[in-house]
Amino acid sequence: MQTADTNATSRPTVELGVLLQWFEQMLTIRAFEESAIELFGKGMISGSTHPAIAAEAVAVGACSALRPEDLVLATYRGHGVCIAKGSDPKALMAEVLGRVTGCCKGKGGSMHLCDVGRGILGTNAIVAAHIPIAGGVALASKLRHTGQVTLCFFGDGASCEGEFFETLNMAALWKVPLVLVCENNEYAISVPINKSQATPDIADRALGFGMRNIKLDGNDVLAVHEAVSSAASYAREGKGPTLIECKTVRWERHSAFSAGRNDNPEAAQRWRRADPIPRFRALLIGLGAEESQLQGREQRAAGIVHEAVEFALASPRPSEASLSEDVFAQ
Amino acid sequence: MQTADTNATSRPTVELGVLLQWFEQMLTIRAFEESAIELFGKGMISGSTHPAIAAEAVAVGACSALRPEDLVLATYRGHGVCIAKGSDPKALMAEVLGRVTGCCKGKGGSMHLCDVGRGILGTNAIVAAHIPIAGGVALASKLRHTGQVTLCFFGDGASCEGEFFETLNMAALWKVPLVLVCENNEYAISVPINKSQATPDIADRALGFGMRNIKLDGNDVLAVHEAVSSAASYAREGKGPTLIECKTVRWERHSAFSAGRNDNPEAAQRWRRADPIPRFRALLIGLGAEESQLQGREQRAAGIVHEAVEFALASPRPSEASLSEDVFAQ
Amino acid sequence: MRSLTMSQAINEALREEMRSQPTLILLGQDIGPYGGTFGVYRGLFEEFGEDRVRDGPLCESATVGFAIGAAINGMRTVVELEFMDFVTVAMDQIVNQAAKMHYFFGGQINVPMVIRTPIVSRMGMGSQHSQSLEAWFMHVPGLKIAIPSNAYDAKGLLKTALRDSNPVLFVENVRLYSTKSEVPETDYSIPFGQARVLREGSDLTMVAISGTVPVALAAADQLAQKEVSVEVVDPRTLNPFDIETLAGSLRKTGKVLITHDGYRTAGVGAEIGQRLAEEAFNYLDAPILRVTGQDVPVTSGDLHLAMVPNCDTLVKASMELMGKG
Amino acid sequence: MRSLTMSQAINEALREEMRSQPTLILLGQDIGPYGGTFGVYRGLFEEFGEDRVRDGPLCESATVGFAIGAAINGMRTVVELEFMDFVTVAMDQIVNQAAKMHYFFGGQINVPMVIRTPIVSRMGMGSQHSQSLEAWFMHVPGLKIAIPSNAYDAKGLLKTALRDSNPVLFVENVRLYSTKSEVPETDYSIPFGQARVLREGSDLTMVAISGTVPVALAAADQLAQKEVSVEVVDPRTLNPFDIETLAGSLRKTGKVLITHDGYRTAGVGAEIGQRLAEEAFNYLDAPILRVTGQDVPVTSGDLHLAMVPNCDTLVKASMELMGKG
Ligand SMILES: Cc1ncc(C[n+]2csc(CCOP(=O)(O)OP(=O)(O)O)c2C)c(N)n1
Ligand SMILES: Cc1ncc(C[n+]2csc(CCOP(=O)(O)OP(=O)(O)O)c2C)c(N)n1
Ligand SMILES: [Mg+2]
Ligand SMILES: [Mg+2]
Repeated sequence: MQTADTNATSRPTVELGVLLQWFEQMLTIRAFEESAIELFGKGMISGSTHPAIAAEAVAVGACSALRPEDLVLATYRGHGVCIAKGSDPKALMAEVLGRVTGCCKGKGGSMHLCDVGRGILGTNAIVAAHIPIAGGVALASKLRHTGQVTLCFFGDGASCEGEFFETLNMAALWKVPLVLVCENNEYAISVPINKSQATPDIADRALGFGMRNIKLDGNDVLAVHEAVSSAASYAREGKGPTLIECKTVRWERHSAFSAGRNDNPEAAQRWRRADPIPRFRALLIGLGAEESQLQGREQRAAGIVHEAVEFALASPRPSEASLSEDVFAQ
Repeated sequence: MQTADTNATSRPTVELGVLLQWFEQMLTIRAFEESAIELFGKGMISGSTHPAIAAEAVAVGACSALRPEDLVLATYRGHGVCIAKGSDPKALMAEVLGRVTGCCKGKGGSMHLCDVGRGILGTNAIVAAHIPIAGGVALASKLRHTGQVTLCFFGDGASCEGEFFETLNMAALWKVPLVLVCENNEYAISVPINKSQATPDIADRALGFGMRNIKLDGNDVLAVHEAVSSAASYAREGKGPTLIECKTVRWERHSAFSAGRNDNPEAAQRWRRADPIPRFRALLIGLGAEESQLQGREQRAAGIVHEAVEFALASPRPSEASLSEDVFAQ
Repeated sequence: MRSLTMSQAINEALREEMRSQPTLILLGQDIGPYGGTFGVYRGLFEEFGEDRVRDGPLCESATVGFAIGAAINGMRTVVELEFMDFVTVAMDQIVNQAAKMHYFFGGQINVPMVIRTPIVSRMGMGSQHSQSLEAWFMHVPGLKIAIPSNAYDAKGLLKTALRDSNPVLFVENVRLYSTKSEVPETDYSIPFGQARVLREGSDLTMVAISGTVPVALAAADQLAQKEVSVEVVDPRTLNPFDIETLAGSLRKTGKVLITHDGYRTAGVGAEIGQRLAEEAFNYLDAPILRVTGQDVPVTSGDLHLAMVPNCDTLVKASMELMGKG
Repeated sequence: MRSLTMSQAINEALREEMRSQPTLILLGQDIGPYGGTFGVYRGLFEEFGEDRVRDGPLCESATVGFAIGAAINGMRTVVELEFMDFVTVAMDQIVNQAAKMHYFFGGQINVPMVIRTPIVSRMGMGSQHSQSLEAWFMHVPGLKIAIPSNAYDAKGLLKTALRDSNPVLFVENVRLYSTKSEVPETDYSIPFGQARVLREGSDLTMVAISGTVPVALAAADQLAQKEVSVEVVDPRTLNPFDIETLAGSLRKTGKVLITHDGYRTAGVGAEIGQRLAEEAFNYLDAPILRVTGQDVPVTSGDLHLAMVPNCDTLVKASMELMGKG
């Protein structure tokens, strides 16, 4: 079993134009989530919304390592992954706001996003339930020889659910083209990881199953990109799955709905250092990006999200009739 | 994390009289199961019965390392464990035959044995479901400072169920006084272990959880005894759980009911070498046991089981009225 | 008398029993410093410490398994499942283990465990965070079910649950947590299997559970103005089930409407309706009506409010039942 | 016409669809060389190989999860759960994932998956290996349910299930596997939502499912000798449910008896009874009767036969219903 601790702050092989694109996506995710929190505060989102803040580098680093035909599944904290995989922020925001123009006709909501055209086979609200489903998606790609890789995002809490382990076992046994990306943000709602497991590293779970694993800094977008790239080619070569643990810090509260306090000064401190966006910005400058280019991207991201919100707010809610539609496929 | 590959054919510390007692228990289990298969063949056991043949050394080696107040939970293949923990073969056979004098009033049957007085908190027919229950039993002992250790028996198939992993995680985290004993007989009904997992050793599962593990030859009763003794003291010292993998060979078919063939010549070959009873017998002779002593034990074991069958057959079946008894505790 | 919210009443019941029963422990996730997903556990961690108020890893099945294990070895346990939708993840431990163990072990083992789980209906949380699945558990011999609709009943029923030797599924409703009712300072408990007549009436019997109880009471007010006298009955526990009080009311009114948020087909209303027909067929002067959640996976957002009963639908259905539709 | 056992008919349906649908795969445990726990898969592994007939590790939840995943990515999948009691272990994947996914993803994703699971009633296997839990799944919008009682229906319904774009729970009954009926050589399928009248009668409608169907037919024979003409109806699918045929029969006979092995409370009979009363209350000249499994965790051994319906209990109940008791 091969284990690698990746940390890629060395000069990247990816060209600047592409990196700027990633930067813009990370900014778009951040702005999207900040708007969602704000809209929730105004009572415009019913239910809840789970910000992917602190997961931007994971989403962008990982999805940027994929081909368009590759597939992803994620959690209720999945807005960022969908944006990173290329889904239209308008349709995503409309879904979060429960509008008929949403990617799921406004009936899925913030926790159930899907965009088959972009290879997004859904975000799921039962913790860990999508992990075996992702395994099956990958199995189908293998049996159909499509060369697709499936990426599955989940959290540290999910890594304690039985289905996660069952999937580690089946995926390793059947060598399916699956990349398991764990966003370890150290919390499951309020439960810190040291109250969830005896060992610090979730990636170690792979050891007992003969699965390859990688641990890395989840706020280093390049490190995530490199790890997922290597895991994806490993999978495409038919060598099987990889478990990648991306360490981050949850700074925002669990969800906009959460009853719990989110004032965690210690986490706030670490977050200031960890925040992938200023960090990546500094790196880009080091790589010769112009301040103006970066500001341009910042404006574009803000514009994209502004437009998405406008679009969503202008869209009607689904009709009562639609309540009984799509219960069964024809 | 401490890992040990134990193999104890070296001169044992246990005195001969005790070893002869173990020998008798192993013989009793073997005879008990042979009778059960025969009775099933005669249509006297409805449902099914799962022989503990090939697990005698595990049951006796493990239970002999316990104190009377220690607790055990096991599977539908649990007759042997109950005998080894000191339960009355009469009440066990009566339960297998569905008689009112059975340990569960004849309503549990072969797969649901229980003898609280002997610390047997039940055998379970949902694979792996009893593993977290055993974890909770151990947690209670810890919180109540009783000094009890809980032993949980299960198979290689069970080691693929999510609840097993969830329990590894919780038990290691909470350092409960639990000893997990996996009887790896290489088959889950018809599925061989190489179609169940990518790696050979189930004990390795413990690695990712920071749990201590031990692998050993499950047909070496002394090796099992030593491993469980060390795990039990480890647990009593408050150091937490141990996962012990006992390797054996399933030679009998899965259950007396099973549709599948059990002619596995290759397994039969290995079984001839592995069979713990002739093997232990030879060891006892080497340790100076008289042939007559051994034959005496053999006769006693046969007698105990014969008596148990007589008792069971002479006992009435539960009344129709009892059907609606014990649905709720008062 | 002082009044408490249902969430305060539940908290108080737990606190009092934690004080009087040293072997009682609480298991779950987010039940510690966080105070429970919906705040019901506030202060318990601080008072009783982490040994007895145990936040654990996110694995409901093993959590319930551990709770069963501790319960059969000298403790009493309470497990919180954060949303009722998640019973699916622990289903085997609840149904095949906790509920049956006393029986198949011939009465040797008791499982004094309470599983608390909130219905999160009418909050727009979507398909996997909004279901009322209590009907499934009426189909599970060996499991008791309490489903209170107000603070007074919640405290009294939880006290009983916490003193019972059997597994109890205690179904709360987040929409009711903030509703207040009078709760005595003195200790009291409410026996299982006693329905409560919340409003007397002579024309029509309205059977409501959990979140639909306040809706039914509001509808009864409106119906009174239309000269329809409605008797509102809350079974309070689904197992044991008090068919007598319901049948008595039916014999008086001759008409029954059953309402709940759960899906219509094979829901609680099906059993209650069929059972009442078995008990008092000759007193029925119209078919028993069900006004329930529709048979569609719950949507997110406000749209899902259209799939559950409300005051208007109850009034309209009642008028039809009265032949005044 | 040739006749087949139900187990042969199911095997044939699978074999034919495996031949005609290259994307169809089978998942489960003991489905390979072993031929399935009850032998239903004999020969499939040999004909289609281990890529398509996939024995896997013992983890039902992930197995169903994998089956869902493969189904949403271009395959069609069949999963065998060895005993219906084990649905508890995969409950979330069935209920919160497979059944709801098409809906909450706005119709973008289909889940063409069949979960085959046998009821192992009347075999003395004990509390955890004997249950008939189909009622739970009637309470799950988005999930289709077929529950055949003979070889002909089993093949025709399974063909339909294997060509449907939705998740289907296909409930078999081990007691029926060896029963024979005529099965055409030519391809046929039976649409879901069509009950079958297995015997015509004018005095009483007996609704039976799965294992109780042959019992009901035997009881009908005996009742004929007592001048009671019984119509025996098998719904065949529980979702969709053909209420029309049942209501039609009730309008003719005025009396209904529903029988099933599953627990009585909140069982299939509750929904059917309440639904029929809603449809045809005025045609009922007696309360609808349920003759079902008792509300006790199933015992092992022969004793448990006393808890399920048999010919005598059906005859006795029918005579009472006819006022001849
Ligand atoms: C089976 C299940 N249990 C509990 C929940 C409630 N819940 C939603 S998110 C969450 C925490 C998950 O933590 P983690 O996996 O670390 O992901 P994160 O939210 O930190 O991204 C919990 C407990 C759920 N949705 N599903
Ligand atoms: C959850 C569940 N799935 C499937 C079964 C059917 N079953 C009974 S025993 C068994 C094999 C278990 O194998 P293993 O754990 O290795 O134990 P062994 O029988 O070899 O002792 C299976 C699949 C069950 N009882 N429970
Ligand atoms: Mg987390
Ligand atoms: Mg085995």
